[in-house]
Amino acid sequence: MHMNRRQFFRVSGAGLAASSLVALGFSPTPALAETRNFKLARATETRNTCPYCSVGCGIIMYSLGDKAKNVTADIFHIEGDPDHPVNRGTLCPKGAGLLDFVQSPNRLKYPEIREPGSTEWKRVSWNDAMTRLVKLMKADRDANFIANNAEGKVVNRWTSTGMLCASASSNETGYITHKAMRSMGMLVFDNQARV
Amino acid sequence: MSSLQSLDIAARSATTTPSPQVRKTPELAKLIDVSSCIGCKACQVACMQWNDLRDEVGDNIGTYDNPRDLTPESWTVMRFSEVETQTKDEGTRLEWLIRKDGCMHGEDPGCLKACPAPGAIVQYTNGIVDFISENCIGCGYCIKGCPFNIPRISPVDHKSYKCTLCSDRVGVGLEPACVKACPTGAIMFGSKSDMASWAGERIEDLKSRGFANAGLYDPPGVGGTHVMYVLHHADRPSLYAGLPDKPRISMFVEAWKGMFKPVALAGIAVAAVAGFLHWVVTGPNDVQPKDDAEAEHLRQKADDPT
Amino acid sequence: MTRSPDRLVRNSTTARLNHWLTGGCFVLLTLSGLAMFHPMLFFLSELFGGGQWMRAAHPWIGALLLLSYLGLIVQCWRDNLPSRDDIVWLGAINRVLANEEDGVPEVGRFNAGQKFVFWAMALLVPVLFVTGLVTWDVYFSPYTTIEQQRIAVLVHSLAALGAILVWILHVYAAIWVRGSVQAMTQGYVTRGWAWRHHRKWLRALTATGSSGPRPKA
Amino acid sequence: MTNHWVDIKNADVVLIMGGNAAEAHPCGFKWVIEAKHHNKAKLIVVDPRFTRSAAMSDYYAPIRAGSDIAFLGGVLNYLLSKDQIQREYVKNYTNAPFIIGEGFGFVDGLFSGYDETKRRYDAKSWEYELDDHGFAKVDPTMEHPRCVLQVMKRHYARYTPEMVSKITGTPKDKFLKVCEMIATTAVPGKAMTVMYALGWTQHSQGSQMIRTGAIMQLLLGNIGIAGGGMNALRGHSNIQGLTDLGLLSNSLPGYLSLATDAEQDLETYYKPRALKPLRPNQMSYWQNYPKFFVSLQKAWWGKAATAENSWAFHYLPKIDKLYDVLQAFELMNQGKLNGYICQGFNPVGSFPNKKKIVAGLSKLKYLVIIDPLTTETAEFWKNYGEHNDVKSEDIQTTVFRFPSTCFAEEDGSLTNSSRWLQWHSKGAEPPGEARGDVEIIADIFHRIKTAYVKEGGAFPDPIVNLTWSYKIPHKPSAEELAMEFNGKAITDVLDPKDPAKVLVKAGEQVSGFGLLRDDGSTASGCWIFAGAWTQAGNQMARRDNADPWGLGQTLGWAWAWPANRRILYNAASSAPDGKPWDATRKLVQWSGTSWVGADVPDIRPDADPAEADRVQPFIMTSEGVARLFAPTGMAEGPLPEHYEPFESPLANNPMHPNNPKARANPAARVFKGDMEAFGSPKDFPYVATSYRLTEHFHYWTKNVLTSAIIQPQQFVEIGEQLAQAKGIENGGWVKVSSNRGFIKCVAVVTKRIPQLDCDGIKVDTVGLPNHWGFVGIAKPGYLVNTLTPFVGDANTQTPEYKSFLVNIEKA
Repeated sequence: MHMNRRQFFRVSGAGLAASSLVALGFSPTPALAETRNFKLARATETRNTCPYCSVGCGIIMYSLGDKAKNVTADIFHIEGDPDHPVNRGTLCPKGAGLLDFVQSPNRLKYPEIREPGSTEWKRVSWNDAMTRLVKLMKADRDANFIANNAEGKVVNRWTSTGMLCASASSNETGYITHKAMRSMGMLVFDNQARV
Repeated sequence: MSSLQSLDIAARSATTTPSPQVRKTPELAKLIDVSSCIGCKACQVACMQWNDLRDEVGDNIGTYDNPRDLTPESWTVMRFSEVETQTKDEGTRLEWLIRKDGCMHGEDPGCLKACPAPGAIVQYTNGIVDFISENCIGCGYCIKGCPFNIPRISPVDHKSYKCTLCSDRVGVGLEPACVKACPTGAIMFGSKSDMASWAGERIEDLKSRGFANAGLYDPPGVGGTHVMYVLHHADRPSLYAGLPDKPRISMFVEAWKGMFKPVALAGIAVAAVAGFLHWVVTGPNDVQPKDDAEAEHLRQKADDPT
Repeated sequence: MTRSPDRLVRNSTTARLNHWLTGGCFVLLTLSGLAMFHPMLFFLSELFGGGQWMRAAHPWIGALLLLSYLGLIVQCWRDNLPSRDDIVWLGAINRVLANEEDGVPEVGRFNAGQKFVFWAMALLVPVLFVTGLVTWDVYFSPYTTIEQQRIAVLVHSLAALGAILVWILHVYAAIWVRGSVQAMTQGYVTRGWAWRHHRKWLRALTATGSSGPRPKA
Repeated sequence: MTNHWVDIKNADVVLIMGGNAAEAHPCGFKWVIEAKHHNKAKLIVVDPRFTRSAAMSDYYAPIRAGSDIAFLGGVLNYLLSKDQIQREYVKNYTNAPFIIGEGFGFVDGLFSGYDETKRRYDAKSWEYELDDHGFAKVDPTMEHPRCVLQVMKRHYARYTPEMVSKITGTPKDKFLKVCEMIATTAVPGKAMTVMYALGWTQHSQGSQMIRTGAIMQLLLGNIGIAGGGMNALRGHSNIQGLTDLGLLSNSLPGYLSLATDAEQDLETYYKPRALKPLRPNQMSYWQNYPKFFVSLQKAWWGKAATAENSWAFHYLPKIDKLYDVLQAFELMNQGKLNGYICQGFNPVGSFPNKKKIVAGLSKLKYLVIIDPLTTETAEFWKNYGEHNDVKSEDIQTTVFRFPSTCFAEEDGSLTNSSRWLQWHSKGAEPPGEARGDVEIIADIFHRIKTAYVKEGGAFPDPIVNLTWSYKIPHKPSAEELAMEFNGKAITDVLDPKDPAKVLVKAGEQVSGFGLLRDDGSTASGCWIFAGAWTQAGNQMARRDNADPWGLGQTLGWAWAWPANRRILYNAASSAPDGKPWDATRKLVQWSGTSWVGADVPDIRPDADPAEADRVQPFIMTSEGVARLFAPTGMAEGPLPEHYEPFESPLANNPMHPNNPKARANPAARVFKGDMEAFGSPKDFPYVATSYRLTEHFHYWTKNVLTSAIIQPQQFVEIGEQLAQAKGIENGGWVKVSSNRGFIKCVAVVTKRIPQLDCDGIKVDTVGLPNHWGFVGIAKPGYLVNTLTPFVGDANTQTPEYKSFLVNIEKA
């Protein structure tokens, strides 16, 4: 049996006899059907670039509040940027889930140190951690810096401390990292280009 | 004219009077071109993000299907089928058919037909079939009504859930979240007629690439759908993880929610009226003094067997 | 009130409590079932605190009804066994309906109409229960296919309609046959009532000196 | 990428080989779909697995992992022997007519100049024959027996379809069908793009696989044109930028390189870098090397870099060998490394032979982790049962873990695979006490500098003299740094043709690298980025997506290096007469007075094609043309040759069955001990290949809930035949082991991994998706790199993750 809505109405009308109780004041609930409110209506939009692969999709981050002094901007939704010539608003499953990266329960929040032989992390202040680290680095450089090689050639290198650089960090981070580390003569220096 | 809703309503579950009908809005549709779908699940994530849903972290059971099935928190899932088909040129050809499953937003929605709760399911004039969860009583009738096995009841709040076609986005003039995210444009959104003509182009292209049976899945058995598929093998929809070949609302549901409803009420009414008429015509069956006397006589006889 | 020794026990206290438990469940099930069956009756859900409560309560009440009705079966099955007299009685149904006594055969504890109600319910209640389980989504949906559930809801509603019709018959008969309500509320009937409606039963009681509901052994 | 993402839509044929763009780069892959839908393009996928890219293909051919050179060598043979090449292009724009010296030879799998003990070649004998002016000799007829075309024809004639099928396991008919489809683009009106990624790079002969592809594209005339190109789909969002900025052991920003020990003065340093043209009138753009180098030194050391101290040449370290990651962990294991900093990097997950990586980290004195998320590396010292079975008490490494911001919490630019520098803005504050990477590095450096200023120490000069004029010294802004790498004039830059004309005033930003000078008057931290932040402002933040030519060039969107050029070598899109090969996809052409068109021309703007020795489009080479034959630059030979992976199911290289030296890459570096850790097919009979799934991003998204939901648990993929032979059920647990360790996980049994027949040997492949580990919110798993071998490509030292040997059994 195939009924459209109007036929449906007529057929149902046949049941009216049994529903005289309606007249006793038991009327059906009013016909309300509201869609969910559009959740981005007044959110602050910030343009950004997806940090995963090298397509470099444009994204729009929606954050709470209007950047007023008394509100903490918390990102609560991320979508593709429809103006971006490559992704044109689309995102892959990773990009579409970027919010869950920003809000991951496994985000690190405080500097920590794991002592030799220990089985746990210990929270420290930035200043204490930096002071300790810089001492270790300077001591290592001073002790192992090679100014001249065996043939007496000037080589000015430091090969006892190395660094791996983030391939998802910005050009600005990459640039200052290179500048700072190379100035110390560091050679054991690589990035994620290969893996 | 205004009404108490954000989108114009065409039909409303368990309601015997019509909604405002004068305004005519365009019919919309989502077109899923299975031949362009890479199964990346961006649509699944976009759906989770937009609708603020997070399902459980499940297990791998030997397939790429995760979550394994639609759930109250997963309104769309990809279904992967490895199929070997025969071609003229190459003999056997392996195909990895990947279908995005979810609500089809049928023109004749079985869920709405089956739903007993007034206004728990509505069909907007643009074609979207939406669950108004506030009104849902969690009976599960929608599951029985649906020819595509889509709605799922939450064991937490006992409400039924499924794809809304992002009615909150469409209501403000945006495309659904899955449509926006789809990296390859396998999911398109627009007026139903535009979608049909784009499907036509896709089908022509597929035919030129050797898929002679390419076609549009817009099943007439449910009056057409507002989510349609372009299939390379439109002659065999069931290849795509059991997409129904000829979906229609089950005849049991049609019987139950169709004629039986008024007939049953009428039957009950007739029975009640018949009783009443009998009362009016015949009246009560009272014990007569004669009966008391006979009974007394019988007792005395028993007390005094002589 | 004081009971006259002249009166007969038609239904034991246990049977009466059992009956009213069953009846109460049945009424609630009918109200909630009809609310879910037809939109025009959905307002009845308000009697249960709204649709969700109603949906949640209906199957539990159904389960209680089944247990309760089992109690009635245990207590009453013997007296409801069909007999040849039932056919004769049914043959005279026109007279029965017309409140005429002449030509209507003597009836034991239950007449054929009552037996019909008893056995109809004995059939319909389990059918409703089983089909109800199949559609009890919260706990049992994983154990059946959706197609089986579709058949189940249809059968459930057909059976429910049947049960409601039987129930209307039952209720009307109780109203129509004066004294019946009292038989189920207070448990007693007069000997005259028994003479008029269940003469064979009265004779058996009288013969054994029993004051009901069953003859002494 | 020579081209860019959107340009893929202009292709007629797309070859995806050595990559899986649909899964790894879905939003870029849309342009493949676009080419199929609106350009009637055909997609070919060649892969050991029937991937999600293959699911979209018009034609799929299976291949044994690691045999790509044999396959492509066969394609070259097909094209050359059937003369299916774009002859005019090859003659004019490649070194096909160049004549090779008489000393060049190739015997039984080895090129001339091989030193077996050093596993290294001396490339001297590969050079061109020069004339009296020092120019390379050419034969425009390309008939000379020693001209590159003829040498190549002979070299690749050995790659017959039968031989290809024998090595690769690709059925001959499928191989020939692919050849046929590729060959359709040998005409000027058709373009093919090649999309590859780690499926080519992560082999011991990865660089040569890519070169074989590039040679194919050059023969077809597909380089420099819209819809063509060799398109390396980079992995991470800014790996292109970090490579551009030279964050590699031997590099400096902008593809400059560190001096070796032997190069003790500027002159010897410049000589091999600022190459003179090998043909008359060619640009040989690297001649400008001193301008870029001096500008870099001025950017870094300002007034301390003077002509007198050779622009602070000795402030830079000299390099004695590559210190790539494999070397670094080798040194750690030898106890030669004390400290290590991991900035957003998870080597325990990412590097081969996890056991060796953890052993190395355990020998460090201190390890620094800078990351927004938990990683396996940060917790390498923690016992996670069978997933990481270590004794914390025995590990004496001090580990610092610094929380950093993520993309959403910082300003800056990222360079995508299309070489576009795109600016992004901060949208929220970081959680807790997390700090930006710039701030963390600047703080470390600033404290070290302060310590050297106060206390002195080993060679403090480059540290204390490093320019550090940021407004907040421990927290420079992204804007300051971007302006610094773009570069500025220190003193007025004058027009060399008219010294009265000032091109850039002192203190102003330069608008391009053409303005850089080698006299100390300019500073630029990365010459190829010059133009990113000009006097007109931040070019990387531009958002004009207009596409007036309809080719998808969008020159107003962001900024691409070099010089906002979107397609490299685009002058090759026009025929030698300066007119486009194909009028329907014009990129740049000669207008009669200058080069103009839809892109920034990749040639001197006034280079008239009518000149006798016209300027050729490959301006970065000293030849002016592209190199089919590479006289320099490649470790294992000037022409790609098939070698087996270090772990291979075949006992010999079928190309050279009698020469064990030519079995695997003869020029690859293998550390002592690692050779012994290779497994043999007797114990490990199956080919393993590791890869990514589209649902996850490396070892990163196991911390991301949505990714964990859509791909929750580790698995391996095997074909139905192998599953049957081993009694493995779909969804059952298996143990996969190599000579270096084992992993246990669920098996996905699939039709998508075919069994191959390589010369009668049945080769089964075990597919190993990465992504799971012992930290994260997805289900815990084993690191796949427990299994992988510690050997890399001979040129780049990229580890051989894509073809090694394992065994598999029911667990």
